Amino acid sequence: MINKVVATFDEAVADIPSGAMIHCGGFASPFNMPSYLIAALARQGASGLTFASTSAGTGVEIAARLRAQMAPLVDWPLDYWDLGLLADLGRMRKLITSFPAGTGRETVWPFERALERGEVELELIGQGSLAERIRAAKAGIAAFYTPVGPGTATAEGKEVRDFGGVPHVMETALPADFALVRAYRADRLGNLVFRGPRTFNQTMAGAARVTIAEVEEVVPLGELGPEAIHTPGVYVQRVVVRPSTPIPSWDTPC
Amino acid sequence: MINKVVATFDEAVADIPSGAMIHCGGFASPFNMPSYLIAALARQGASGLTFASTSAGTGVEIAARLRAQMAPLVDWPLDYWDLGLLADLGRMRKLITSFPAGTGRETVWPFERALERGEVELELIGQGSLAERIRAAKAGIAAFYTPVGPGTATAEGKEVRDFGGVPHVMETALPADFALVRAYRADRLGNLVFRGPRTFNQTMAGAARVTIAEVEEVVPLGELGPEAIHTPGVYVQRVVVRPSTPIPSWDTPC
Amino acid sequence: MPERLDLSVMAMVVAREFQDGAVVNLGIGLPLTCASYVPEGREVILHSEHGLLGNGRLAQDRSEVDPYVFIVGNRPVLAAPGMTFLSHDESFAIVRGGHIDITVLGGLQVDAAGNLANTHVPGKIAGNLGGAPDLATCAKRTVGMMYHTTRDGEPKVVERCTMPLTAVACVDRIVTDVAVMDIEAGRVVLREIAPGWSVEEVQALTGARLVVPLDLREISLG
Amino acid sequence: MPERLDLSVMAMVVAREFQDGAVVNLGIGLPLTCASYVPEGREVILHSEHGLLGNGRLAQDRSEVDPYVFIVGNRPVLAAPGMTFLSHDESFAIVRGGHIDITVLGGLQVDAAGNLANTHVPGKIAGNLGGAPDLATCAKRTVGMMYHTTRDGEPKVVERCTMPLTAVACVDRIVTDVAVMDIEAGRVVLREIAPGWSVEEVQALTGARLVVPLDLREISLG
Repeated sequence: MINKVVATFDEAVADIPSGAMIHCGGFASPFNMPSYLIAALARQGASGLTFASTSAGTGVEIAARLRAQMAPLVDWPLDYWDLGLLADLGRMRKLITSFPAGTGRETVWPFERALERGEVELELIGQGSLAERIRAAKAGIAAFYTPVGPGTATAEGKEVRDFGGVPHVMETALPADFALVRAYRADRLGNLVFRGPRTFNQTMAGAARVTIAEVEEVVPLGELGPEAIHTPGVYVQRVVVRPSTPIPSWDTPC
Repeated sequence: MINKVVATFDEAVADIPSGAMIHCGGFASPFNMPSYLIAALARQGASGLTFASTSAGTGVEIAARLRAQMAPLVDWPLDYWDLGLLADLGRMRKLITSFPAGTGRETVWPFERALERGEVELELIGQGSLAERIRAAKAGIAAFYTPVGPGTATAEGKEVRDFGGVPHVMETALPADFALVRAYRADRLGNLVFRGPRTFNQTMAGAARVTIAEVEEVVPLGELGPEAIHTPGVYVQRVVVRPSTPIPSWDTPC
Repeated sequence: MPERLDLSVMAMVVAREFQDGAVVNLGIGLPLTCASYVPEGREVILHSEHGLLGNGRLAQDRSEVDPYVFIVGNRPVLAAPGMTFLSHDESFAIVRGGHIDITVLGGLQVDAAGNLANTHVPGKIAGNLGGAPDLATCAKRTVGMMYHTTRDGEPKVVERCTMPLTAVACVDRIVTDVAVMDIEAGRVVLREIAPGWSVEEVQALTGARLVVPLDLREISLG
Repeated sequence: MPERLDLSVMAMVVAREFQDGAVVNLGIGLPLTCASYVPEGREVILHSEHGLLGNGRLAQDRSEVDPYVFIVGNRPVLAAPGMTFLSHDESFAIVRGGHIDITVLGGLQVDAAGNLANTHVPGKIAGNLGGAPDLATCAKRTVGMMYHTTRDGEPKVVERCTMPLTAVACVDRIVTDVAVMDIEAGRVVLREIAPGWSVEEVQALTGARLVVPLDLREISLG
């Protein structure tokens, strides 16, 4: 019997080695970030990691500031962690992203500081090409031509070719060893349903050798329904359920 | 106010000119074919058409035979028409497909006869590359490299290039002027929900300049739900509702 | 100098051209304001890069917030009937595939060739691209919305961008707090001018030579 | 000649290697039969090209038919818990992306290089590719399932295919009504042989030279 549900976050990320290439989903909301997987990876200690992610992440301090700012509207979760945590801990070797920096001069993200210290490498790429490169990895496409990028730094070192009189950049697939994604519900086959904008969470699920999904709950098989499933279980290797009561510190085993 | 719902099938296809390039969805079931759109196009009279479709279609006679064969299990709809009808009527100039022929020597489809008479051109391509070429058109990708095809007739005249020691064929986007697709439900924005395997119906919606969706019903805005919508309305230009009582002849205006 | 336009007026000037049924993407910063000024009686589909189509206005208080419905910039918005959620790849299939009618983007520099630079934050080690390269390149129409000059008074409309480019030859129109300009055949054409401003005053704040057509008009929202 | 294996036995021989949790695509024709012979206690996810994952068995009568749940070949099947519907492009993203563990495909010819020809129907002006090129090329494992010879007695396992190729160097194993053969380094290795058959008798029906290893076994389902 297939059962992709793993008991703990620590178990789910236990075999991620130092030097791994990792996709990390989530964007634009604290409620779609695979925070517990990120925290577990921080506890686990792997280093020299390369990440692909929309954004470099705010880190713990700035998240606390955002929590205060957002308080009139929404309770920013106490169990929110993003890649900023791993940048702060010095676990990143390289980041492939579209948003490496906080907006505004006064908001300096942990990744920016690591970049200034020369500890990490940045590969800057627009969100569309990043998304398509990851989708290409999932879909077995080695490379593709996009009209986005010619004449900009993104095209440097890449083939540029005309199609219909329009220059296109050749971008290559960006696979990963592991993908950390967050969904709403799952079943034991690894079928996923998302809530809200699906961001890179849906894009990355299936683009890595091992996709690990952090979910609110696992429901009995059949409950999600064939029309409602957003990501089929064939793309997902492990599922792990978020604690029902938030654990507010990233270094607490769970 | 946006309202993409068109009153009749005849109106929905009225502006398709002779010589147009058309995507036509549906496959493997009589219940997912955009039959009324095909019938309306047959009535409208446009000729010299190029189609991209999974299959060349059985045509009216063989559909009647299938109806008899399937009778113990399912009532094959009396209002089923596929591209075989247009091949029979001599409206096709070219077909880009993975299934040009009936299986078995005794099942000869209208397209096969048209091909024997030298009236039509065939571009044979596997379903995966056909689907990806159409998705590329929808997604603004000019061309892509797939590992499928090298060493076979599909690769003839196409660039073959190595990625990671594996030969890949460069396939180009396949856009269309019109796409004829079938869905289950729609709203006035053109948002679509499918029922059952979505075949090329979902793939083609958005890959043409004008996508026309044939649906069972149009529901009030908001009823489909943001998580349930399979194809967003930005991909769809026209929606037309199937008659509640089947019209069993293709040449009846509706 | 005469008075510059308010952000709300700038947003109205941009939003004037949102047709009924238009699919519109608004960048972070000034452009987001345009959502509140869609002309009466027109229905516009908003697109947000992370996988949201057709949302409603910004949430005003806690009672309106659904924690799952955010737009870029951590801003909760209202659900709207017909709204759709998407993946990032599908969201950019929509952008790259030419399904966005208008994108409004902030700019650090726009030049006479329609090149857009909006990546680099001065004083920062790295700039953000976000979804701007795809939006600017592939939307049917790209409007740059920005203040006419930097805080230090430097022109942002220039002959040739000096900052890293986001996308080339992509901007169709520039709306600032002083003027409306169209990029046409490698030239900056002054279309509309803020009330009280002279062509000379606008030119003095502009790094590119302005072409002044006979039908130059005063900005009006009537 | 000794008796050839039944289709059901062939299907059991193929299905033996479906591991628990395997994602399996079965081609039209003989391979579809394998769905009925998944070994007891193993859960297999069936994939069908037009956008279906995880369906149940074929419907037996009208009461079981849902007109929206068909597999390729117009055959209604039962829904199963966890089943998922997909688009054609997503369905082939799964195939091309290497997410299919085993595909079982019919063959007109398979050769010693593992090339597969299953397109051309003799006497027809055009052959069907279907999804076979993608499946044969990209599944982790490709099994050719076919009768050992044509109706006219011609060998289908050959040194070099003469018919149009569906995909090159893709077949890992061939299961026929006479033998189980593996393609290894450009050679056809005879792994198992039907009860009562001698190597010489199998070789006589085979167009490629068979390599006979020391551990050649009789086909057994135990």
